[in-house]
Amino acid sequence: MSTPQGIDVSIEDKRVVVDQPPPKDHPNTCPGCGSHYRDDELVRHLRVCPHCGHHFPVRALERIGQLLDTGSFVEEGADLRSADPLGFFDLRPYVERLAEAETSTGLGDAMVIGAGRIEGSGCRLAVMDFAFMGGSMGSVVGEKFALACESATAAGVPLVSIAASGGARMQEGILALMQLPKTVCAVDELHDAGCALLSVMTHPTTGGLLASFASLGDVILAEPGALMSFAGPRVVQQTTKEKLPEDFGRAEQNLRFGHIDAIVPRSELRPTLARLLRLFGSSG
Amino acid sequence: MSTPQGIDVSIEDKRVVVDQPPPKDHPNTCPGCGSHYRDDELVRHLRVCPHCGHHFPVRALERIGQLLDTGSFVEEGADLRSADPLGFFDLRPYVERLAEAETSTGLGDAMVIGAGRIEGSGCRLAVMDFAFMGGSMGSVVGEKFALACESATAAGVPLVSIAASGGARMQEGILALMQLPKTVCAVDELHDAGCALLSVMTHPTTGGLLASFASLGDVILAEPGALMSFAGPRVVQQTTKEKLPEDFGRAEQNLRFGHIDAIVPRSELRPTLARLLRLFGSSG
Amino acid sequence: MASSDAEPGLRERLSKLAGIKLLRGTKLSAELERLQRQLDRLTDEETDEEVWERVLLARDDDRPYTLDYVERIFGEFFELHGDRGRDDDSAIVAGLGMLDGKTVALVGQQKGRDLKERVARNFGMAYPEGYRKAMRVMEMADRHGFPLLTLVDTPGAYPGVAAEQHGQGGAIARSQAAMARLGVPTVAVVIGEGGSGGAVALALADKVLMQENAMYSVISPEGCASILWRDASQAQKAAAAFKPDAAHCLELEVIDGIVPEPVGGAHTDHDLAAELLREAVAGAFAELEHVAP
Amino acid sequence: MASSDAEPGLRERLSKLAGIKLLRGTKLSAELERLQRQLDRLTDEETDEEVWERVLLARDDDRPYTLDYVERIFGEFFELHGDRGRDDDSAIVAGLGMLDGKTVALVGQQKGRDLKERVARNFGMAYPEGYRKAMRVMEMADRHGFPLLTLVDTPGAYPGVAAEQHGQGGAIARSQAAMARLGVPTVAVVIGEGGSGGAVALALADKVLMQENAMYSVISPEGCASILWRDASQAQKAAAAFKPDAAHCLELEVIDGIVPEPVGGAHTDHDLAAELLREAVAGAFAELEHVAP
Ligand SMILES: [Zn+2]
Ligand SMILES: [Zn+2]
Repeated sequence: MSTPQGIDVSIEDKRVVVDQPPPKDHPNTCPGCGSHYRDDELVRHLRVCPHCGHHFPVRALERIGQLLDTGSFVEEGADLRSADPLGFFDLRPYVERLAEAETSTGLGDAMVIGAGRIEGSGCRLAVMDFAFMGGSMGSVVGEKFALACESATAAGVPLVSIAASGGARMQEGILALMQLPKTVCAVDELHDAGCALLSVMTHPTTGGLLASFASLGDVILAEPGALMSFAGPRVVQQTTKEKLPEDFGRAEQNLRFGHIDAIVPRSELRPTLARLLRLFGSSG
Repeated sequence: MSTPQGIDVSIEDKRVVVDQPPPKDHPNTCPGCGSHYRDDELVRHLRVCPHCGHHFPVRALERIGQLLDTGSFVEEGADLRSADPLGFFDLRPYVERLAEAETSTGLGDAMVIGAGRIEGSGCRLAVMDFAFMGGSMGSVVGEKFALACESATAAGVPLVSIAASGGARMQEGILALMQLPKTVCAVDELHDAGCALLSVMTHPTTGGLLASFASLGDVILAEPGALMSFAGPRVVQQTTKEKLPEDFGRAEQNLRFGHIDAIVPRSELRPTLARLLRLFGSSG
Repeated sequence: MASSDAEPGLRERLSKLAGIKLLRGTKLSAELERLQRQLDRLTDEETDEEVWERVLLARDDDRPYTLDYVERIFGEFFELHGDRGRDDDSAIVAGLGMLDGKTVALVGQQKGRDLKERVARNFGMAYPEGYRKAMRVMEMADRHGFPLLTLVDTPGAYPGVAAEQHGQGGAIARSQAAMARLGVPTVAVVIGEGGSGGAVALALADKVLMQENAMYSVISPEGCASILWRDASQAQKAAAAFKPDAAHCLELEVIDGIVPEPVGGAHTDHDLAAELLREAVAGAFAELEHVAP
Repeated sequence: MASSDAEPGLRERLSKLAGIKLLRGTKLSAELERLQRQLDRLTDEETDEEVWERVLLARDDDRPYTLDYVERIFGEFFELHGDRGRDDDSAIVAGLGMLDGKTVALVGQQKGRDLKERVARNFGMAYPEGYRKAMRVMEMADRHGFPLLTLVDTPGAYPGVAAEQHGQGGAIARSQAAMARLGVPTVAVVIGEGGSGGAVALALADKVLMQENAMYSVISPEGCASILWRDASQAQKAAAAFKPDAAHCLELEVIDGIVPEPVGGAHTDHDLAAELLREAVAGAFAELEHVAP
């Protein structure tokens, strides 16, 4: 089972974390069984290893293609871009990281939102992309999620969120933390309008994401093996000095402890969401 | 620490319970340390053993005398008496048990309700008496509790309940069970009116009492060593075959597990309730 | 939460529970006379043996359980898991189902069919975590305006050390309070054993029904016999004394109606039992729609 | 729950968080200009060293903690215990207190003073059970119309195996949602370390204040340094980069005001620090009374 790669799961940490980057496998080599695939093979299999079932990460637009009825997606809020309120500079300036991320991913930030249909049922979508700065949540992700809630409310349809994030975006400092209450309040207004949030957690959904909207779904689904923890394994390991359980923070553990409704293999995600949209659509 | 004597803690049980009555100590002999007291000594010490702190049971009217400002108590619903809807007959008829209980206790049933003041703050009181058929809750106890809620609502004051009960009264069958939802709904209406329920659990508060109004206090207090369990120790022991923890179901365990706000020695109960009445009185 | 809508129904239940009648004597209400006709289909002078037969039928190993009904009365169904705190108690199942084209929230106890499942389901005896799962789903139903159906079938809440430490009594009290506050129509059906507090935790509904051979009681016959007769083998005598069968529960106005079962009992024909249950539940919800403003 | 009353305040906070300004640039609101005057009492061009000094002051071992303020700003106080589910987490204290003759509900993190208490309080790092205790008390406050005061002082929610298994992330999310739904006036004050999610779980209030030497941050300076600089010893550089001090939080409109401390810091004079806090809190509640219809 793969482990989160270079994501900030250290939110809350005060200790030294020597961040050894994991051995660079080719992205199409399965961390579960070592099988290697051509990209078109993986796409055909929804990026799930046919041999061992390992779920590879899925980029936002490819995910939308997997889930929505063909041609039904209409993107919203595509023009939103982050500012650099703190003039943040670590080893490199934040603005430089942003520019690089936009170039390499072709996205404005780590979340894509819009309207679409699943098996004919209308919904709004908020899909995160881990490739954009580890799916970290800054003010643009927060704003886009809030817009998606408002759009769902206006249309009177459920919002489907697909989370993939290491947590809050440190480079926006306290303003990144403020995206937690902001998205929580957005869900509250969505609920006031009688609309549902269907939350899907994919690998990884950690830190500020798990501590805000992703945990507030009326129904919470997770992909097999997805890491869903507030603090990351390394931080917990260093804090507690205990050996962590094999499935620490994984979807399987979260199901056992009552935090999610179901673990849904990627191949069943579209029909499962369709069923839920029919069930939630038929109300108010 | 004393153990519950001859109370129905077998609600939920399907197994044989051979009910060996405990050795008949004189009621004024302390089960904690064996010291023996004249009755006037115990009364002067609020029926708490000066030697080991064991809390002896307190009858309803004596409890009211301990808690309320002198002369402030006005009883309500004193005329309510149980009928015998099922014509219940076990080894003896229910009506016979009722008559005997009324004669021996001088009470109409296992709860006394009324209006009073504690350190000048007005409240309503619902005090149970274990001497009346083990403080079991039948339709009269349920009705009296509901009346106490209505009276508190009308006066806009908190209701203080003092529980001492083995649970639902079997002789009233399903109608006894219905007193759980009835008293729960009464608390709900009390809360709708913005009035507080201050729930005090004394030894024992088990079965249907713990599963209804007694657990719904805005603040929940307990006397030291009070047994507060849904199923009784014997039933749990026979079901699980495990050795029970020393403080199984006791107030101390309930505090540790987050079920009550405080354990209050009897000598501090009056000032504690007075403080809570001032805090809850000052709101709407 | 807009709890006003259901309050007519709830308050009606309350007045039934008020026990004034019990204290001062009363006559049958018009509604009860209507129910009386249902009642007459049953023998209203049951012998002790007949009462005991119903106890045995209510506990029959082949009797349909909650999930047997779920797969038969709902179109689409999605099971919900977990209390969002510590556990997912499989003695209680919950989910969303499609009933006559409308989404309904379902909560019910689930016994196991074979020994393995019985153990996994803890024989339908829930821990506090099970009632917390139920409350979580009730609140979700309220938020989205889904009517709530509960199916009651438990010997009782589990009497264990951990269950007590986790707050069994408080969880049962709060589950009733949560149901009382719901603004959506609620229907509870006792489909097997309605065992004491563990059952009533899911039964504070606008309409409470019982299947013809279900039982609903303050304590098990064995428990009652062991306490009052000092001899659990007197269970039959105890059952006759406190009358846990549907006919007497209706007579005492503790329930609103009786759901007929196939001749010989629900276990003889699960499909027919489910169809009779579906009709009764749909009818109860329809009546509540009319009550609500 | 009548959550409409507080919504003006809440929505106001929301629009502040909306970050539109951040995305498109804006000018100071009239309210901010008022706050600006407060801000000017602080140096608004702080050096990295000054920022770091505030971090050290925020963590000072002698700094007053929640209970130090409780005993000084409240008349009568009654502490409430337990989450009514599984535990009583002493890293979070809750209770009812009398403030200017009015009952106020209090929730706050509590660090320990000596080593023994620090361990007992888990250094102010709560488990999910702590946030569940907080939510239970918030709901009670809402039911009785008690204004809610939260005092925030934690390095963060506890990062442990059990804490994760018990749902740390979900508990923090739900605690924020519970605060958002409250119909009573809410005031949050960061009195020491406002560490990330564990802090914001108690800080979604109508008015959010910070003490002059408190810090409020998305991650600890050490954590940030270890990730971005790959070297925790660069904490001072990290702190300077993400600016966790009150002055910058006010500048960024993340908070509504700054509570002055005694010269040299709150730890130099607990009584004076408490008096300054009491005045600020009373003032904030008074303003909210005017907002509410
Ligand atoms: Zn593989
Ligand atoms: Zn003694």
